[in-house]
Amino acid sequence: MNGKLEFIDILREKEKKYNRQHDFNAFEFTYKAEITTIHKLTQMENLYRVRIIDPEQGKQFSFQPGQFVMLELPGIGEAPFSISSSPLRHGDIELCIRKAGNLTNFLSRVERGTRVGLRGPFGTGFPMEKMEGQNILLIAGGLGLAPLRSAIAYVQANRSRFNTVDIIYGTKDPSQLLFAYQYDVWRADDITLSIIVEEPDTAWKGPAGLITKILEDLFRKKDKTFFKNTYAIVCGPPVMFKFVCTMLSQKDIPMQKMFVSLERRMHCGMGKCCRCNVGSTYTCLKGPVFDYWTVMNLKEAI
Amino acid sequence: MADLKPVRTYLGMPLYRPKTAFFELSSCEGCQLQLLNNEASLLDFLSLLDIVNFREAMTEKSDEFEIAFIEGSVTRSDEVERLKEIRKTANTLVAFGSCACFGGVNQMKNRLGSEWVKKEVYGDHPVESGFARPLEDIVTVDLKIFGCPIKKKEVEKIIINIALGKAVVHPVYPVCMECKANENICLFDLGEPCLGPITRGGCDSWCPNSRFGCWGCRGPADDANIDQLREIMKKHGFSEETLRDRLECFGGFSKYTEAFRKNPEKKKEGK
Amino acid sequence: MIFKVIKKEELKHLFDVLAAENRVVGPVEAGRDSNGRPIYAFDQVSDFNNICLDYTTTKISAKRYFLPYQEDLAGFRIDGKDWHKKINYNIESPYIFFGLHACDINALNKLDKVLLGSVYPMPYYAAKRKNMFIIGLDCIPQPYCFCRSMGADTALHGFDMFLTDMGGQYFAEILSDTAFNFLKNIKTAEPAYADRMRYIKIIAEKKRKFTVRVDTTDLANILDMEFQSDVWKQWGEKCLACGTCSQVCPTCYCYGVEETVNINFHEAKKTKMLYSCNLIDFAQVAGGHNFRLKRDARLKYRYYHKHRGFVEAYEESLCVGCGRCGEACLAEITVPAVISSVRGEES
Amino acid sequence: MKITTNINIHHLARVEGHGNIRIKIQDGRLQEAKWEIVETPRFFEALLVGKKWENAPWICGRICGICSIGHTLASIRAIENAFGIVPTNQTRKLRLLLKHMETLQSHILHLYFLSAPDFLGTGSVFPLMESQPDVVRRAVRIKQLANDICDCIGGRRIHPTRTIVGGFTMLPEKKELEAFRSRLKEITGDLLITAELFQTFHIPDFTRETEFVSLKGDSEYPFIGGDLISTDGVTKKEQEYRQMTNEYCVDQSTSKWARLSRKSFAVGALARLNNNFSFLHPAAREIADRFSLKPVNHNPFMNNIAQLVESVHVVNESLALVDEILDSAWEEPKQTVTPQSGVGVGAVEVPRGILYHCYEFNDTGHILKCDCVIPTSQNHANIQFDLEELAAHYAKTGKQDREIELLAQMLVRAYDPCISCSVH
Ligand SMILES: Cc1cc2nc3c(=O)[nH]c(=O)nc-3n(C[C@H](O)[C@H](O)[C@H](O)COP(=O)(O)OP(=O)(O)OC[C@H]3O[C@@H](n4cnc5c(N)ncnc54)[C@H](O)[C@@H]3O)c2cc1C
Ligand code: SF4
Ligand code: SF4
Ligand code: SF4
Repeated sequence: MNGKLEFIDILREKEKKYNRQHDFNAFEFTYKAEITTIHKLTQMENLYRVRIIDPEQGKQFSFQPGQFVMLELPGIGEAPFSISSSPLRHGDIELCIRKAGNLTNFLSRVERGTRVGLRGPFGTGFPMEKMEGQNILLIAGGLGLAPLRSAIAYVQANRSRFNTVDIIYGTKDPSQLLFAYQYDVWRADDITLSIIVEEPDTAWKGPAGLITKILEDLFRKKDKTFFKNTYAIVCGPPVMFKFVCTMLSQKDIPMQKMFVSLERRMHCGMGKCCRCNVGSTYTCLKGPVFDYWTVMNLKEAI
Repeated sequence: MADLKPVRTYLGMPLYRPKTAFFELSSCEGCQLQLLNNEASLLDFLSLLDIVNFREAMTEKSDEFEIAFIEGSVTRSDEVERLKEIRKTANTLVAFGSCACFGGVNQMKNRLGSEWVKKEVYGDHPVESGFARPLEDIVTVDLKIFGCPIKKKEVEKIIINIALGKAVVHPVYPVCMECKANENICLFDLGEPCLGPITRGGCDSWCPNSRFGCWGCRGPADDANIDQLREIMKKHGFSEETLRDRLECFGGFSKYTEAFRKNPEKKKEGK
Repeated sequence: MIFKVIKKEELKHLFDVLAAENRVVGPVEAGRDSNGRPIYAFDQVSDFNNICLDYTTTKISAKRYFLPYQEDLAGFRIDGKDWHKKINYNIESPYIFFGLHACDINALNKLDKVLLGSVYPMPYYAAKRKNMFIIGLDCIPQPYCFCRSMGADTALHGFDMFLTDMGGQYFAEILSDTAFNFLKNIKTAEPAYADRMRYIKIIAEKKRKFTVRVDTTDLANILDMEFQSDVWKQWGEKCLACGTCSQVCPTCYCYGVEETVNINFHEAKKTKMLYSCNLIDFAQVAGGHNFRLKRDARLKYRYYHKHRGFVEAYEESLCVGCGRCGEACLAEITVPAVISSVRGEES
Repeated sequence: MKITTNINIHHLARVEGHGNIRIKIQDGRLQEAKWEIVETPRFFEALLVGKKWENAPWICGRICGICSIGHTLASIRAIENAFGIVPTNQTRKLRLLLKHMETLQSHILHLYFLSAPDFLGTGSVFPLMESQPDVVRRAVRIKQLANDICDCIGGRRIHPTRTIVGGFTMLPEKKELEAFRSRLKEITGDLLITAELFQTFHIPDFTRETEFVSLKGDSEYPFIGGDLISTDGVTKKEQEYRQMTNEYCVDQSTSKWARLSRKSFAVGALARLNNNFSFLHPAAREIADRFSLKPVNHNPFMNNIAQLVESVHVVNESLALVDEILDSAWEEPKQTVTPQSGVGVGAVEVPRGILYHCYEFNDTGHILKCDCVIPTSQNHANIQFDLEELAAHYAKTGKQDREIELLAQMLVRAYDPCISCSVH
């Protein structure tokens, strides 16, 4: 007589034919990566260059602009960060991180050479290929430039495939401007860059006010056909993208051609912990990049 | 206590080993005793701190410290002075235990008026004593460690976070959350009152684990719905007094208990 | 499916055979309430006499055997600036679950959809789920059950064997070959015509005993429409924001992750803790912004997730109608009451 | 050489609570020796007035962090006496076992952490962790066992949660208790080594005749309830405790003082042992013999040794208790409580001596009057007079002021005073 249950090792059961997403092993799978440089951007933000140590794994790691990774420091914490570098560079990414809490404060103190864990990439990206042949408006408020920078890098690398490209960027004051050292390079790639700050200091030469002000100026220079053939990516705090998207909508850009990135609390990145749910949509699976039409239909999104 | 172990690091970052002092005002010293109590990890724990002042356990003392853990409530003028002195030296002042955080059981006398209280215990013999007050009535408190007594595990975690430079976050949810995870039978089902639904968690539902209703020693949870608990108590047949006794016990709910009892002297003495 | 009938005394045999070599979990009496009524819980049992086969719903679901309230996801060894991650799915040997009601089996089936679904299946859950041999057991509807309204009163899959009490014997549905083989250890019989008719009658009788009904017609849409409804505020005022409902619920699976460093600073771990969307910081992000600061917003979200979001994703709601949340809620917030108020029905 | 010195110890270390020692010696003659209690009163006796009975044990446990179990048990006993509740055998045994473990925990804390550093010439136990890790580990092992058993029976070691009027909220698992048996056996060995350690210490040879008060054993070494006795021949009933304590206020102390047949008396391990020597477990008596400790011993420093003897006693008694408890089936853990008006007294031997709680209730069970007499309060006067005699004696013999200072501190510490408790 036998009544002993057999132990089933689920890992041996894994189905090889699927990709990583379907593999039990993928759940806590962590790329080990090293912080190779730390570049201070502002008082609050640093740019970290993070390289996956195993070159094979590094090659595997590919992503779209707009996607994010979960970065982990053992014992300290794990949190989502948008990838801020060119999608052409695999396994060697840049993250622009603001000091906001436990993990990010600790990160601001660590030295080069510290090893971190990376999971991902997760979430949806900006549909860059769909936008080819069209004008693009890249609109960023504050830290929103971080995910946008990856899209910019994509545009730079494929500049000829896009029509006019405008970056509109606004921050609170001039000391908070991110990636200032790159502005000239962007302009050199035939990208128009307009910057506005809310609270100018004495050295500030550019315009002052809210980002909508600069947009109004810009829109005055554009005609109907421009808006017909335009995609927009808007990254920033909810109030900002709400106003901006409403303006764009008034110019008859379809809401499905505007993309925004939502930020929610996340503990897994894989549609399990529910912390990122908007209404009941997982930001980590269906987002963080949504078209504005979807956002309008999500309860409690804005 | 001189350096026990060489400076250690975590992920390449040097650990902060603060010069630490322990003080006690009006209290039972149980919280300090709890520190010596987690025997298994005691040596590791002590090595994280450079203890320069711990009267309950050591003779040597020094007035140079960065972190001061203060147990007990303030009831006398000399304690006010001592506390202010400590505040001058300490970078971080920690209110340690419910007496320091809320006044603790000591503050229950406040409802009776100091003069009556003195007479009841000492007759005509003169003694000095005012209201029992939490530390934050006198000085700025940087960190609170709740509980009567404090939970050693929690203190360990806090000390680890201090060593790492990590922020200390307390649970924001009520005791019920942990009580359910421990699969306890709810005290209300057993016909006993409990403050678990409104009291800050973090104690791992210490009392309900023993089928003993919570008395709220850790003060209110972040979104405590006290009005609703009042309804619930009523529905389960507990008197207003039963609820008040518990709310009053450790002082954490003083904001609400004042509505129960008018406290004339409190205003007079003020801050 | 294969059907058998098992004499009552044979069941003890089966238990003994299984318990001899496996860990067995089943419903036991954990205590009595102030009215002297038994309070049931799932616990490890080694003696058949301690199992309460006629148990009513346990206060707390069987969740912890599949989704522990607290579980280490990974451990780390720290070595200078470097570290090593070690993952453990926290299961060493299988369990036998002796006597799970249909609602709780259906709850597992629902959890399977999210946790074993097509993207990122969760190995911690899978390791436990796949190593659990489940013997289902029929139940007597309680005044708070509305599983019938949720379509969860019958379990069609997700178990190895299901028993229905027919007086002196059990009617057994056998779903897995493991169960089939185990049954070789005891005496069973093929159900005769009379047995089958009896079974049909018993099932039909049981269905008639449900008293509470929740109208789920168009519920997903109604919830969407009534997002701004004032009834949420009324419920929010009552809610204690204590998380009890989620903790006792067999289908709530939300969690939080915390990383901690060991006191020796050579080790660290990543711990998952089941959380509740009713707790104040559930949707709070760094910098302090809270997407659901108010109690009513959070309470609403719980219903929204269960009865709308899940329906959109899986065409069924994330509630089996076991009634536990309403029973455990000290503020007496029950699913039938909330839903009927959202539908604008007079209570 | 005649010395002149001013000893001024502000907030004596390694005792519980705040006390000062002040000694003035001029040309070898004692001018002043003073044991001052500056602890702030917390007024437990007043703050309970008007509260319902069920508050008392929970709140009164907070009089003291070290002996919170003893306070809780005394409070419960007072209430049960007032309401006419007789605890079941099962409850009595579990309470006694809990009490024993508190005694052990407290004695070990005192012997190793507070007292031993004096004999080993260090300021605290911390340096010993490096120099004599075995000693510290042994102390920690004994203390941990005692605390673990307290957790198991009382719910937790400080401010217990399972002990209530009428019994317990719930009972431990028998298999938990079972597991303690072997650990208890193990530490009997640790205690023998502890005895060997203390045999290497030089216990100061100082005596001053005094009176010793404790519970009176009938057939066993007493811990919970019963008659009261003194070495001067006074016996009283539990409810007559006031005639045994005669508390009065003095200026030098926020704690009250007590007296009986003489100007002061002592309570504590030595007092218990002096009154009940014959009831000690043979293994404990054997330890007493090693130190030539016999009743009536008048050397206050021997209180340390009496604590050691008692530690051996309670461990051996606990082993027997655990067996008895395991051999009987669990009964209902608690009785129902019906309040009635009246006065109840609970006398319990806590580590530092005899403790009394007394409450007067109205018929709804609300407290009209509350009185707690703490062991250390009863000892303060005795400490004061010991201190005078000790200082005078050593001043005459020309001891160094450093030595006198240390001896004075050791004297006070030998009483293991619990000052905040005495002021309460
Ligand atoms: C898709 C996405 C992309 C992001 N990209 C960037 C970026 O490029 N640069 C940047 O600086 N920040 C970014 N954030 C925000 C960043 O995740 C938070 O600042 C970070 O979680 C703070 O972690 P902490 O441990 O320092 O803070 P704590 O407040 O200590 O957070 C503790 C835990 O709470 C959770 N949490 C708290 N706040 C947030 C939050 N806002 N979003 C998600 N989880 C949170 C995390 O799990 C975190 O581990 C992004 C967030 C999301 C959702
Ligand atoms: S016993 Fe108390 S803490 Fe536990 S669930 Fe019930 S009310 Fe909440
Ligand atoms: S259950 Fe309540 S009283 Fe008990 S420790 Fe926790 S918060 Fe304090
Ligand atoms: S929501 Fe309530 S009724 Fe539905 S499954 Fe969860 S506990 Fe049961």
